[in-house]
Amino acid sequence: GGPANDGDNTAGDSNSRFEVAKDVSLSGSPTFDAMVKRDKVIIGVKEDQPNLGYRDAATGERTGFDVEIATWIAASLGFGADQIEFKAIPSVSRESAIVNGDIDYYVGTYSITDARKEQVDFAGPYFITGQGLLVAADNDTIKSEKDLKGMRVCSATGSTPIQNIKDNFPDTKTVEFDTYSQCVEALTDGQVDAVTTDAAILIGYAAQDPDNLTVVGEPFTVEKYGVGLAKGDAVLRAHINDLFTNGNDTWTQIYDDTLGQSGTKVQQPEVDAS
Amino acid sequence: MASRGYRVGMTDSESAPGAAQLNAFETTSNPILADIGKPLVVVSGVEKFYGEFHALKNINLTVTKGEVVVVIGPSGSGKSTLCRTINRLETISAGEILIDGKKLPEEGKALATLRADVGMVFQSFNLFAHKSILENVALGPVKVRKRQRADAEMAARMLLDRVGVGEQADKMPAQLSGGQQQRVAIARALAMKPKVMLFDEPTSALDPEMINEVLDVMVELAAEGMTMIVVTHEMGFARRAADRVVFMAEGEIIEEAEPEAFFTNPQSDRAKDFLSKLLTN
Amino acid sequence: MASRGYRVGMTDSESAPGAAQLNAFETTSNPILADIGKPLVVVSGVEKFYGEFHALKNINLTVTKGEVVVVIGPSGSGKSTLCRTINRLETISAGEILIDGKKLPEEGKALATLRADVGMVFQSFNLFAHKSILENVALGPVKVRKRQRADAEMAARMLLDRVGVGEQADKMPAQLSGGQQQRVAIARALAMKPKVMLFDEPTSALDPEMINEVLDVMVELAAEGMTMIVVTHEMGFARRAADRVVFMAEGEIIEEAEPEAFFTNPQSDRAKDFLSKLLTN
Amino acid sequence: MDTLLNNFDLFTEGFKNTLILFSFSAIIALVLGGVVGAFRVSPVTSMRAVGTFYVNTIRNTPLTLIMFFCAFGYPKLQLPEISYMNLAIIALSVYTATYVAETLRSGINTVPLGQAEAARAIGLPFGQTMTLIILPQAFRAVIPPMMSVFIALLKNTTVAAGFSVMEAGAVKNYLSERGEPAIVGLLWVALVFILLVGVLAFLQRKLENMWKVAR
Amino acid sequence: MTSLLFDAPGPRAKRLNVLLNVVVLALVLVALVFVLWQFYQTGQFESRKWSIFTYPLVQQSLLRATVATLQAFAVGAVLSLVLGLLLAIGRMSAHPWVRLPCMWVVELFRATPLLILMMILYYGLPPLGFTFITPFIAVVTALTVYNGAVLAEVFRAGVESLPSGQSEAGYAIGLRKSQVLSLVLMPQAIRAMLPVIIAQLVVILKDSALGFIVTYQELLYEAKRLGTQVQFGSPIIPAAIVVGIIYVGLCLILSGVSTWLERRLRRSPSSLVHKTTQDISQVQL
Ligand SMILES: Nc1ncnc2c1ncn2[C@@H]1O[C@H](COP(=O)(O)OP(=O)(O)OP(=O)(O)O)[C@@H](O)[C@H]1O
Ligand SMILES: Nc1ncnc2c1ncn2[C@@H]1O[C@H](COP(=O)(O)OP(=O)(O)OP(=O)(O)O)[C@@H](O)[C@H]1O
Ligand SMILES: [Mg+2]
Ligand SMILES: [Mg+2]
Repeated sequence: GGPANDGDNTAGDSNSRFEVAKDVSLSGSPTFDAMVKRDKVIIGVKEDQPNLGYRDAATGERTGFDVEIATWIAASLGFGADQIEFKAIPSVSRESAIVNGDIDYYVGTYSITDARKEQVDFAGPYFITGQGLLVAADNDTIKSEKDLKGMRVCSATGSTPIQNIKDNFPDTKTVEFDTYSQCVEALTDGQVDAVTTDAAILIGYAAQDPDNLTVVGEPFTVEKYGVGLAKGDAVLRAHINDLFTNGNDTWTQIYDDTLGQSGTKVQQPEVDAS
Repeated sequence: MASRGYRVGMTDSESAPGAAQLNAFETTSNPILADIGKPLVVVSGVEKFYGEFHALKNINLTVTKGEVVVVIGPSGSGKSTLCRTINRLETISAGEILIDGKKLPEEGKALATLRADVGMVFQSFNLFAHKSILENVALGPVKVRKRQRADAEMAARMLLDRVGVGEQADKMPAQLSGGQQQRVAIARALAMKPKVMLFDEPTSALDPEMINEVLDVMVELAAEGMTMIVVTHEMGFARRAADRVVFMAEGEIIEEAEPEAFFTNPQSDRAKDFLSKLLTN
Repeated sequence: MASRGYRVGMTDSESAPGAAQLNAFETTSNPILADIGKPLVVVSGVEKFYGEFHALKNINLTVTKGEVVVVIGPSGSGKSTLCRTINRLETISAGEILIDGKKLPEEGKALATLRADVGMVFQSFNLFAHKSILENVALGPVKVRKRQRADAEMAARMLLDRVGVGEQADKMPAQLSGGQQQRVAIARALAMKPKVMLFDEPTSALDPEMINEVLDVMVELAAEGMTMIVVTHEMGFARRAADRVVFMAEGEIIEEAEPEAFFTNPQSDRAKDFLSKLLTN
Repeated sequence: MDTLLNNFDLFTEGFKNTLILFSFSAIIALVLGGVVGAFRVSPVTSMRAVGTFYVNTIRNTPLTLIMFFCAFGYPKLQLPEISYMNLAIIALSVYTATYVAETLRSGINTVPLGQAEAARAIGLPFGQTMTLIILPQAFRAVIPPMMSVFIALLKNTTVAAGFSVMEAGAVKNYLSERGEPAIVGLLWVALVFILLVGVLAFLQRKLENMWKVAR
Repeated sequence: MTSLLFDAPGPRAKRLNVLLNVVVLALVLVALVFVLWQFYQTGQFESRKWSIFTYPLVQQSLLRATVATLQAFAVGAVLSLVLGLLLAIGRMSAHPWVRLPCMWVVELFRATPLLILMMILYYGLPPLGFTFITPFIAVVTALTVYNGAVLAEVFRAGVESLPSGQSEAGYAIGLRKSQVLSLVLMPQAIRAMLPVIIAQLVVILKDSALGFIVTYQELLYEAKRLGTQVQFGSPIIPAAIVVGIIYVGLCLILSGVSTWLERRLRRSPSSLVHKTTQDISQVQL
């Protein structure tokens, strides 16, 4: 990794809930071999998405649904919380971080798409959501995606939602930053009219600043979140898929502790083993 | 550092501010001889400091109309500094300088006007590199003296002819030899019809064969009655054209004398030493 | 542009490549006088073009051991160019140059070795600005002659003493006066124990008071039997030290003669003209 | 080649914006830099101090940080709204102006002291000394280094890619959304920049030869 | 510097100067008050926005980011100097098969935007199998090749700025070409170009901030992260100010070293103080 990685280990006891597997062996997985060799797992996450992948700058604590999922996977591979190094990777460099081997796997609102499958493999999906809109609380004009004409819409560079806007809402002006938090800042500063991305992410933000931000409309696409892996590591992929499939109620517990606090009920999706 | 009121040297005459408003030098005719002998440049009690360094020490010097004064002295003795204070390219720390009876103005239009009356020729020629020879000479008359361009250029061509570079009028400075450039610089100064001309080592940047072509012009100018202050190492010129030689060392005027007297019988040890170094070969 | 085979001037003797391998000049003793008179530098049929410009035209010149040849001529006549072709700082377009019987190598180690045998003193001194005086003089012996540093520095100090700047050995070049720098440059060349010394206007960048201190060193060197080719405008030096004066104009050797004969009775019009320009003042 | 042809819209859009950024920033930087440069050589102490402070702080701040401040900091100040493109132009201009100012200043310094003295000695007042003698010569000396400043500006426009301006530097992001290999797009972008810089460098040499003051 | 353009001031000029001084100071004051007022009004001085810097973890991460910036700078600077020296020597070679490739390398890398170089390294190469490229390697490599090319030109200009007499004097005492270059020319060229070289080092330090675009977690990256912390009121401006101060401080230290060196060299007569240094300095931003 780079010399200045920001890899604080997750603090707090929320992780102790996952039982760390012993004597795991995944023969034929180069990624796993690398983890074992360095006795540490490096996980790519987001750190600016409240309730999904978030890191409190003051305390260093990482919280959120994705972080929990990532920790769960690590535990299943035999790595305890103290053997995890989290690395914040913005959307735009997810593929290169995986391809370069900077990280072992990536858990961070990573939608499974065919274009990305050219470069990386996905385990999962482990969550299904859809594209939504975040606007200022006092915004009366934008009620759903149908009102986007002529509006300035912000999303992360290289993300699926921004591509969707460009392809299907051609009259909309797009603004791109490499993290969603910058988009949310731009929204509060009035530089853009709406932020679009997966509703799950937007809900996280709205919950942080309910006086100024609100999520409008119904999700208008389907996004399946997967775990990003190095292309060709079928063994690791199968292992994670098994974990998701046979995890009993772990998934539900994770959800209830994080995103579920917003009140929305969601079922764990079926993994796509193909 | 006020002037302390005593004098060194022999020219102790205080300036007699005159009404002489005529140009001392007309390029086409000889100077008005009537004014000869009136003080034109009067330097009195001048001190100059560069920070701590005392570059000019109580300098007193009077140059009368039509006089040719040669200033010599070792390197660093303040010759250039003296020369440059006379048209205020350097300010002075104390003392007074009068040109044609008027105190050297401190700034603005008055200073510019005075400078136009004091021609200056530099060691390194300093022709305006981006203007042709003709433009170099005509620039002052047009911009400062407000003459018609056509007139000024005509006059400039005549001056260039006179100093022997008429052929080169349309070239750029860099295309001329050093000797030619220096003659243009003289023409440029003359074009302003100055009352006095200052020369600061005008030949020391020149190749030996070119020295004489410049000195010849200067000798001729002296013969025509131009008032001149010349810093130079050319003893031949001093002998042929100077009315007086001023010897400086370490910021002071050590000795003043007629050229023959000075060269054959210097009074001070420093002058003797300096001359012996110069003349052995 | 092959050499056309005819000669101008008086030294027509073809080089007789000699076995003289002794250094013509030992810094501590007088030169071996036995070799005196053998041709040391033979320039024959040399042509030099700068693009279209014909800078040297069929130059033929032989300098024998112990001889002092002064080259004079107007600016741009090719004096420096000739000087510089002799140690191949300039390449030649045609003709041949022999040093001590050997053809001037074209490149590489052989050329470097030859250059070490030909001392050169430049108008602008060209001391290595980042090295002390002592290092300037010792550099060549250590790096080229592969002598021990201690030995080389000892020898360097002796040479510096000889040219009168022994006190300055540990200063940097910029701290010295021009005259002192030029004497160091001479010492630097001598430190290589050269067979012949080239001087390209060694005094023309100097203040007048310093010219003599350099010329004195050169006169002494000449008296000790060093073979020298000197481009200079110092007629005094030519008279006192030269065995022969070579007059160049427009890239050609116009005239060669003994100094007295040349100065009192030049043959060509161009030499007459040139001398008259130099000597009038 | 396919990458280029299939996504020609992206490349043209990207380079169009690059050129917009470049030309507006160049003009503003020239004006602003001229003012700062004049401050830097002014005889008035406080003007010199202001000029020096501006140059020293901005020159020692990464362009990326200046853009960061413009794109994210400025909107927080509740001043009139400015688009990201214009904010990028402001950042580039503010940054480049310091180099313009320094280039002008050293251009003036290349004019030998004697030129101003000779002008004064024939009685030209300050204004004419500047306009007739110093500036025309400084102007010629300034052209080559000024072109270098503009070449650098051209390359620096790519930094705006990180701040929501769709210019050449951002083409790669759009390409990877379309599933194109990054390297091919990036190499094309690099190639176009090399060509553009080549054109500017050629112009620089042309102007240099045309304007050179022989001394 | 000013003596060139302006006559020594007389009494009237001095009065005018005083007046202008007053006017300029007043204008600066007004501008300053306006900016501070605007900051104040929009809550930029609220303690909530600044309190984030009181947490040890935040301070540590700022420190770590500073170290990351300095690391990229230090490694990039050393490698650029080495590469620059090699390329400069190559470009001055007499052999065309050395000179031409060096020339092309220099010209190509100088013409490519640094950001594009970084992107090529970090986003372009890994899919082709160069998987060892970390953000650090990408940043340092890009800084090295770009600034190496620029420095090569600086060294060359330094050598060319030397009076031709220096090399001629070297040849005249029998030094070989390589000896002339290493003993006479390069030492002087480096001295002569020292201000430009250090200015280029400042550029390397500044350009390391581009690293955030390839996720190298240096100072600017940190500023962005801290600036979007909602629970501290999104202290973007405070973060930019803090990081800006760190950058300006680091660059000023470097520039200070340069001025100090320059002054030392000027005082010691060992250097030719070349007036031309500034003219030949290729401005690189
Ligand atoms: N601008 C300056 N600042 C500081 N000292 C100066 C300045 N100009 C000249 N001096 C010093 O003043 C002294 C006199 O200088 P000046 O140029 O008048 O001497 P000079 O007699 O003309 O010498 P030279 O024959 O070398 O031209 C010298 O010691 C010089 O170093
Ligand atoms: N590198 C060059 N390229 C083109 N022309 C040159 C070059 N060097 C010298 N010349 C020309 O060759 C001619 C002879 O030059 P050289 O320097 O040998 O003259 P010189 O007799 O030494 O003159 P000076 O007394 O001025 O030193 C001159 O006309 C000069 O312009
Ligand atoms: Mg002087
Ligand atoms: Mg010569």
